[in-house]
Amino acid sequence: MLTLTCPCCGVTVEETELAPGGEAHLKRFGPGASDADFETYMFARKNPKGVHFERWRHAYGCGKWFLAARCTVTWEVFGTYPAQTSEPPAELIAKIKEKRPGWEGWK
Amino acid sequence: MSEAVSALKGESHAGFATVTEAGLSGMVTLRADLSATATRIALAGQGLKLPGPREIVAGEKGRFTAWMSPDELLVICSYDEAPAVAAGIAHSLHTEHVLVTNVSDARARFTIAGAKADQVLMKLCPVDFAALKPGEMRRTRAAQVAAAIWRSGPEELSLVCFRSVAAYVMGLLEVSARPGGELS
Amino acid sequence: MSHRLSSGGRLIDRSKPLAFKFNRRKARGFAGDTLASALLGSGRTLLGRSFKYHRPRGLVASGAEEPNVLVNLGRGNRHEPDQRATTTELFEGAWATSQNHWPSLGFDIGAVNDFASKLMPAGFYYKTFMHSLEAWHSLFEPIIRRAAGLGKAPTKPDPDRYEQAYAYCDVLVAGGGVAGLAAALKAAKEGKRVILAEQTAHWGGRAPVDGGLIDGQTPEIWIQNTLQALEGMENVRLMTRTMVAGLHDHGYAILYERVADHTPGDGRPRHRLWRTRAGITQVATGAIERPLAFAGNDVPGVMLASAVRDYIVNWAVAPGKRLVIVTNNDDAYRTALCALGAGLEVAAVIDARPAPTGPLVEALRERGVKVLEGRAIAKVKGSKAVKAVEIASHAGEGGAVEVIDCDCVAMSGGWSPVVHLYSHAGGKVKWDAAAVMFRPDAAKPPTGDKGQPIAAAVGAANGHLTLDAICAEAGMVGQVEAEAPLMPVWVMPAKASEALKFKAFLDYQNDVKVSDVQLAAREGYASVEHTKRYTTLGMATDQGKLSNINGLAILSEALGQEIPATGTTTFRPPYTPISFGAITGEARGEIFQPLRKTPMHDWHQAKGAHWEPVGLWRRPYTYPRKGEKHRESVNREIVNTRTNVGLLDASTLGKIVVKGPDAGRFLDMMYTNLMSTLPVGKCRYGLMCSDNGFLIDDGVVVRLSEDTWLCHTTSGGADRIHGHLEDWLQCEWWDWKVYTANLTEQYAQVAVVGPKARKLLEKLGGMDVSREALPFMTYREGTLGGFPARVFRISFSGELSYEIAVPANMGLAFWEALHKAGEEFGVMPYGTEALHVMRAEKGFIMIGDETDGTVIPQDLGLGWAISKKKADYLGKRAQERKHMTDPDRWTLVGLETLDGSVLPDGVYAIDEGVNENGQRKVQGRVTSTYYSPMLKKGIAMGLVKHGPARMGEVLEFPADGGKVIQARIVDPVFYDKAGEKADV
Amino acid sequence: MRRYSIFAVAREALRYHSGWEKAWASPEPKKRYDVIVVGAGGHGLATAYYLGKVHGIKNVAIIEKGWLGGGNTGRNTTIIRSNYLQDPSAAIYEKARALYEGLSQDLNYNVMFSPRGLLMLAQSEHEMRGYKRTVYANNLQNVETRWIEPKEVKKLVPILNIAGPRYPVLGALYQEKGGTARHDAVAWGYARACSDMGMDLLQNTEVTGVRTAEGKVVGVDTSRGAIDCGKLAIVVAGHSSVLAGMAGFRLPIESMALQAWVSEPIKPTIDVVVMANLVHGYMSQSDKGELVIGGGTDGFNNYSQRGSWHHVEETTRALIETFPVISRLKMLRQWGGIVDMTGDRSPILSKTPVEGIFVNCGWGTGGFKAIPGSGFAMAELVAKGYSPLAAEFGLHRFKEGQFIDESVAAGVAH
Ligand SMILES: Cc1cc2nc3c(=O)[nH]c(=O)nc-3n(C[C@H](O)[C@H](O)[C@H](O)COP(=O)(O)OP(=O)(O)OC[C@H]3O[C@@H](n4cnc5c(N)ncnc54)[C@H](O)[C@@H]3O)c2cc1C
Ligand SMILES: NC(=O)c1ccc[n+]([C@@H]2O[C@H](COP(=O)([O-])OP(=O)(O)OC[C@H]3O[C@@H](n4cnc5c(N)ncnc54)[C@H](O)[C@@H]3O)[C@@H](O)[C@H]2O)c1
Ligand SMILES: Cc1cc2nc3c(=O)[nH]c(=O)nc-3n(C[C@H](O)[C@H](O)[C@H](O)COP(=O)(O)O)c2cc1C
Ligand SMILES: [Zn+2]
Repeated sequence: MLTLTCPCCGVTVEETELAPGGEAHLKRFGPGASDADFETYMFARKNPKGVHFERWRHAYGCGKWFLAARCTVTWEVFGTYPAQTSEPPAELIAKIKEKRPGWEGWK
Repeated sequence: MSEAVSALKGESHAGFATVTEAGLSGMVTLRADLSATATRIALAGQGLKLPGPREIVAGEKGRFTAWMSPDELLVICSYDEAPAVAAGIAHSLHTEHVLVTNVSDARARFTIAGAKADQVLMKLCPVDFAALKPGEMRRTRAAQVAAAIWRSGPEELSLVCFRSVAAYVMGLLEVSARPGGELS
Repeated sequence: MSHRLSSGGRLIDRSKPLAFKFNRRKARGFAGDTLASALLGSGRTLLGRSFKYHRPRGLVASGAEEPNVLVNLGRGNRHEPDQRATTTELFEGAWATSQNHWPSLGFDIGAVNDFASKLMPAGFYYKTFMHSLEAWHSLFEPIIRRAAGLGKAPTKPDPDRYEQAYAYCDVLVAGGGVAGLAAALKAAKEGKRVILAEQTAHWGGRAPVDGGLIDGQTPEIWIQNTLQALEGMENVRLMTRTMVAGLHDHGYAILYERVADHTPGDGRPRHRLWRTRAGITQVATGAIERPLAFAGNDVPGVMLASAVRDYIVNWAVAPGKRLVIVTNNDDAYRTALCALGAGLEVAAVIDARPAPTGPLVEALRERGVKVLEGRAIAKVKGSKAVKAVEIASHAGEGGAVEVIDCDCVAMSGGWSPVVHLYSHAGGKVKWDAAAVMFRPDAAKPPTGDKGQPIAAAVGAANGHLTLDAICAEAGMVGQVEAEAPLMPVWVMPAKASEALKFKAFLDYQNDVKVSDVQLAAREGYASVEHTKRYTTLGMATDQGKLSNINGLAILSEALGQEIPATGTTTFRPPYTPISFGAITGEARGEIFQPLRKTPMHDWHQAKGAHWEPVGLWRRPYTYPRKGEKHRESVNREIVNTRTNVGLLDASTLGKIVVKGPDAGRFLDMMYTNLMSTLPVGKCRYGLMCSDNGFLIDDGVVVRLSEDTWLCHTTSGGADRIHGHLEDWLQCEWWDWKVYTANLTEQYAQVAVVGPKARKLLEKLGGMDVSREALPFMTYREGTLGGFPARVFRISFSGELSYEIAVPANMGLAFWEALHKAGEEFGVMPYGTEALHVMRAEKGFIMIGDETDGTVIPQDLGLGWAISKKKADYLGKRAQERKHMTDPDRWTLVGLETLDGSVLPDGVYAIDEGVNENGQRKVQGRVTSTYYSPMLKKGIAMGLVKHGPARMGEVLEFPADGGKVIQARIVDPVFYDKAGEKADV
Repeated sequence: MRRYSIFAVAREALRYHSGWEKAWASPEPKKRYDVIVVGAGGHGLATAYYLGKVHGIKNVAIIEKGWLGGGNTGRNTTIIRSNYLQDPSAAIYEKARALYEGLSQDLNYNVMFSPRGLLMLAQSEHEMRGYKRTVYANNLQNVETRWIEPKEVKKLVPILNIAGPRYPVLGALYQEKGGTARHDAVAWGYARACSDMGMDLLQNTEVTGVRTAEGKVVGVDTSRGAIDCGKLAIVVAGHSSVLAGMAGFRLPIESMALQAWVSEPIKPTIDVVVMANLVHGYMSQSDKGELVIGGGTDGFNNYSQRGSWHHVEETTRALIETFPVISRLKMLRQWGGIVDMTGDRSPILSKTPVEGIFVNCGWGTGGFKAIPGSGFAMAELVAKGYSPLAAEFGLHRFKEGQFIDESVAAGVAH
């Protein structure tokens, strides 16, 4: 039963107040995109065993989506940040690199 | 407007705390840029203050403003005033990108009163009540439905939920407040 | 014979005798007794039967680790199986029966299994009963099933209530022994918020029984003082009868409080589950003594040495009159001393160690008790009770050198820290070869959200077995007799013969013996996890609290590897079993799930509505009148609506407002149609797809003003679709200026439908609802009959129809006003089924019927609702994929049986031949099918390959009982094909 | 290999069972195998078994990072059914169910397949229509199922609360030949048979890399060194994305926890398997007597074999509503597995972008029942490059949009 801090209202809440939303930072492909790009967008998932960037909605709270960097093995949470961005904040990346030296990056 | 009735018509149960459906209350949702001066002015026009994150602040005439999310406020007033309050805010902000809407009928409000009022909600909400300060509104879950709670008096908590689940929430509160279920 | 001592018993209150029944016979105990101590005190030692061989069993332990004595507790609706006698507090009138035997505890037919035990080693069933599936399923398996299981399931619903609560603390201390009390006090003094949970009804753990001094005080005094200090602190919550059942990720601990198990029916909740979020959990759960594995170690009367002294000291119960102690360590000598102190006879101490020395050993020798060195029990004599023990050299194979008569054997194989909680969320344990135990590895604790430790172990749970070590760890001074090292003993005697190992039990409840573990190793089930599953070692209700370490040590020996190479099996919650009732909490009966109610809900109920669940709502399916079948009332409702006027409670329909300068552009992305061009005041039917192309919702969109749209969704869809809109707004087009609000509950909505609908509204008055003022597919706001109302002229039935939204708090009044005004027009309410039939008569699709998550709008002939002009909308790219543009996709048509009957729901139209996998080919299926009371025949819709191009063709639908129904492909609009009725 | 039988057991009884040989060998890895199967779960082992048995390919290694059967095969609720709606699913699950019927005899290992019958309760009009549709579909797919009315449901499951109160049971989709099997035995039985064919079971050996040359697989790196192979079958369930990553491609898979729990053992109380999908719970009773319970998956990516507690509460709550008498029973143990959820919740049996590499994964919450059928089809795919049973489960479907969606009829897919 994990806990996350909603970056939009600053409160630390438990999983039952949240709704999970899968991998973060997917780039949408629409009409005109190749079959391969569209398939990648829709289905190909990194699903890492380790540091993962994911979407959560503070469903029983402010209703906002936000993003989290979390380890899928230990559940350690490196940070959360608002959803209005196409890549993780640089400080967060730096923090993860420091904690997980061998980490291959978020892409 | 005499025909309006609240979801549970003021139903009340006395257990180790008293749980009561608080009857009709006026509520207005405002979605707007909360940092804009225009927003502050529009609120002030209705005797309302701008709350900080997760705050609920009293304004004039027994009105309150509660912070719901970074771009949403909830105004609480009397049921009959709500249309006018909504219209007033909307009017004041008519040149801005905002959404103002009366939601008085979409909600039910409860009070939980008594020295052990906290214990009723400790059974239902994943919230650390020892850390819930007066003036703070916590949006959370009451068992299986969304709820917003705050301290509305020295020994009283208020809870707002959706109207359709009012009977469910009353069931939760009544069961949780049953004598013999005190937590300390 | 076990018996009650005439004095002593620190936990019992002799002034409060209690009467209870065991196997229907009267028995007595005292307040403070457990069911176990009371039974033992009343001279009963044969108390249960084992799982597999039905061997006679008695108590081995005094606490949560007891594997043998589980009883059926209580009668009638308070009956509960598998209740552990050692953790059941005695109460007046308790009713217990022993389990797993027939016809009686003393004479159990099932015990033939014991004689056949040689044929039934671990895993024998994998090697046998393979004659045929039939024989297995009809013959062998039923026998196995009947023999297995322990207690009987209740047959009546549970009368008790349960509840849950949330708790938050900085420090959770699990276990209220010396270590736990000290840890709690320390944290409390530092100002931390502390919860101290103790599973039993009393504080102090083992120390009051085991003795010694803490900071110069006796344990009893020290405990009292410490408790007093804790009780006075506001930041501490002390909880007895509360077990920490599990420690989960991010410091989430589940505490199981047995509030009223000892006072059944007193009106309090029986159990309470505390979902506790703790900064750190101090695991102060103590240690559990290990049995020794010798032949006959399961005969009633063979007990853990510590349990023997617990019974004597805590409850003044002597497990026997003449004891033999068997040990590999000094601690068991305390039991001998304790027994002597209670006036019992200690026939001998059998110590596997060659030359035991030390203060405890000497103390015993001084009392004249025989200490047999380097000796072992070869075998216990007796079957339903201990009669004697055969003594052999521990180093040998078990040749008896001596027989000692006794009626109780107290055994001690050393201690295992209770590391369960430390391990639940991933903490690791390490083998301490010197202390012969797995103990928590402080370097590998379970970690939390910041990577920080969420558990630490203290006291015996941390491997500090003696009071001085426990005190030292807690910064106190403890005094206790020094103990010499223990000698690991996994099988007794060390080279025990096959015959002896065949009766040397490890897992008492599941009848797993030393020989079984060795067999598993021999057969290659070499991983400790394989051994566990092959032999069922540790899988019983005690979860191997007594057996796991002995088992894995024996496995290691058999594999010729060190114990750490074998490792432990995984510790999983709960620590001891917890009731499903507690897990459920308050969520039962009326509040099992939220039941969403429209403002008119109670009216429907009062009118005898037959309900249909729709999401968490309940909607009236139909309103049967007295004597009417559902089918009849549905037909009546349809006919009345189509000839007079009908009312539908449509409040559950989703109503989402979308507003802002970019709202039109946004809705153009969300809907397949063009919404930005919708004129103000007009309505348009819209379709929503997922970005994967499939149709997910539909509804009428209304343009309320220049920058505001109102989107109606399906009843089940409101929250989901609102979330969907917000998702795209917040995460993809966050720079677009759009706000949404879900106003579903703000309004009660009523569909007023039928040729007399307008008349009815005109009678209410307040708004011009004429064709001119309010044409089809338009919207107006005003008042009706004094109610503030939004009126939409939309139709889902093909009739003249108005959908009217009023504030929810006036919903019921409005609904009643409509009924009253409509009386003269023959108004009647109608339910969802009539709604479904009428929409089907019109060929309108229904989300969930025509769609099932695999259907795209193109399949449904809804091309007209898919804008060709738009560059993009959710689902557009997906709908360009190969399979979605396949001309062979099944498409919507109407279907009419040749004989006018109603096609069964969900039937398939067959095609010629079979596919590669031998399955009959199909070419279509029925998606909705009804009897049309207007047309007086069956009508249906379906998806058919090349459907619309095949009008008039007849398809075959195999139905029940080998019948094949023929139906013709027709236009899906069955009623008012010209569409004249709605637009009047 | 010595045959198992009651006579063999009796003979061994005379000498304290000292003469039993190892069920499977633990050899040193060879330099090269024709086929390497990664993952000794049920699907990997069955793939190897049918490669040998049906296609005569026996120079095979099955590489397992832990103990064989220790993945989801060793931690599932053992429900076996084939009452799926879509043709490809019905075909492969029915093949599996049929193979299960003779599996004990086939493997000479009692896997305790127990066709005790399986009910999927309909508790809403919508579910009722979905299940009736499934029955009609099944009848054309050679899968024996039928719709039964509440009265018959109650007869089969007397402890069921048929009247609700919240969701009355409107009937059920009944597969009389569905049931359960002893999950560990399935893995062990296949392992023993594979070993007997001369295949190498390499336990405690982790594949750490996939070696390719010119777009073709040539071998794997393992914790015990490099091993060459002609073909590679990746059959690692929750770890499929990790292995795909080693081979340089991504899969439409997310790994999540699915939890299960058991009650304390009790005397026979419920004979059939019952699934109540509307409220998200299912329950059966094992031969040992414990009630075996599960629900839906946790919602987030997770490789920890632990889940979140609230799912346990939700499902237990649903089951007490369905079976009120279990309220006073106790939960004995709770655990989780890492399930591989695909974009359309149906499995993948497919070639991959790398020549010679095949994947069998995506069984998610429901692959135990498929083990024999999946192994059979996968072996054919690996051996011949095509299998009719696997044809529609290829990766191509995610590009073309030809999904196999079962959620239509049942919310939960166990
Ligand atoms: C709680 C639960 C309940 C379920 N209930 C049911 C049910 O009732 N009915 C049903 O049909 N299905 C059910 N399932 C699903 C079913 O268990 C799985 O679909 C099935 O067991 C998958 O088998 P598998 O062989 O593909 O995977 P697994 O059994 O998981 O085997 C994969 C193996 O690959 C190994 N591996 C991973 N990475 C590597 C590597 N790098 N190198 C070497 N080896 C590696 C793993 O250690 C593992 O042993 C359930 C699953 C769970 C978790
Ligand atoms: N000399 C020896 O060989 C030896 C061996 C073991 C113990 N001891 C004695 O035992 C005592 C150990 O002190 P301690 O405080 O570490 O342990 P303890 O056994 O005295 O106390 C542990 C307490 O934790 C409780 N508990 C266990 N699991 C729990 C759970 N999950 N939830 C809630 N409560 C739980 C138990 O009921 C018990 O009261 C000392 O007196 C020590 O001398 C001695
Ligand atoms: C069908 C089934 C029945 C089980 N029955 C029991 C049982 O009776 N006792 C027990 O301790 N565990 C039982 N388990 C759980 C296992 O002990 C174990 O928790 C599970 O296989 C997961 O492995 P792990 O906990 O070692 O990770 C059962 C598991 C399954 C799949
Ligand atoms: Zn928030």
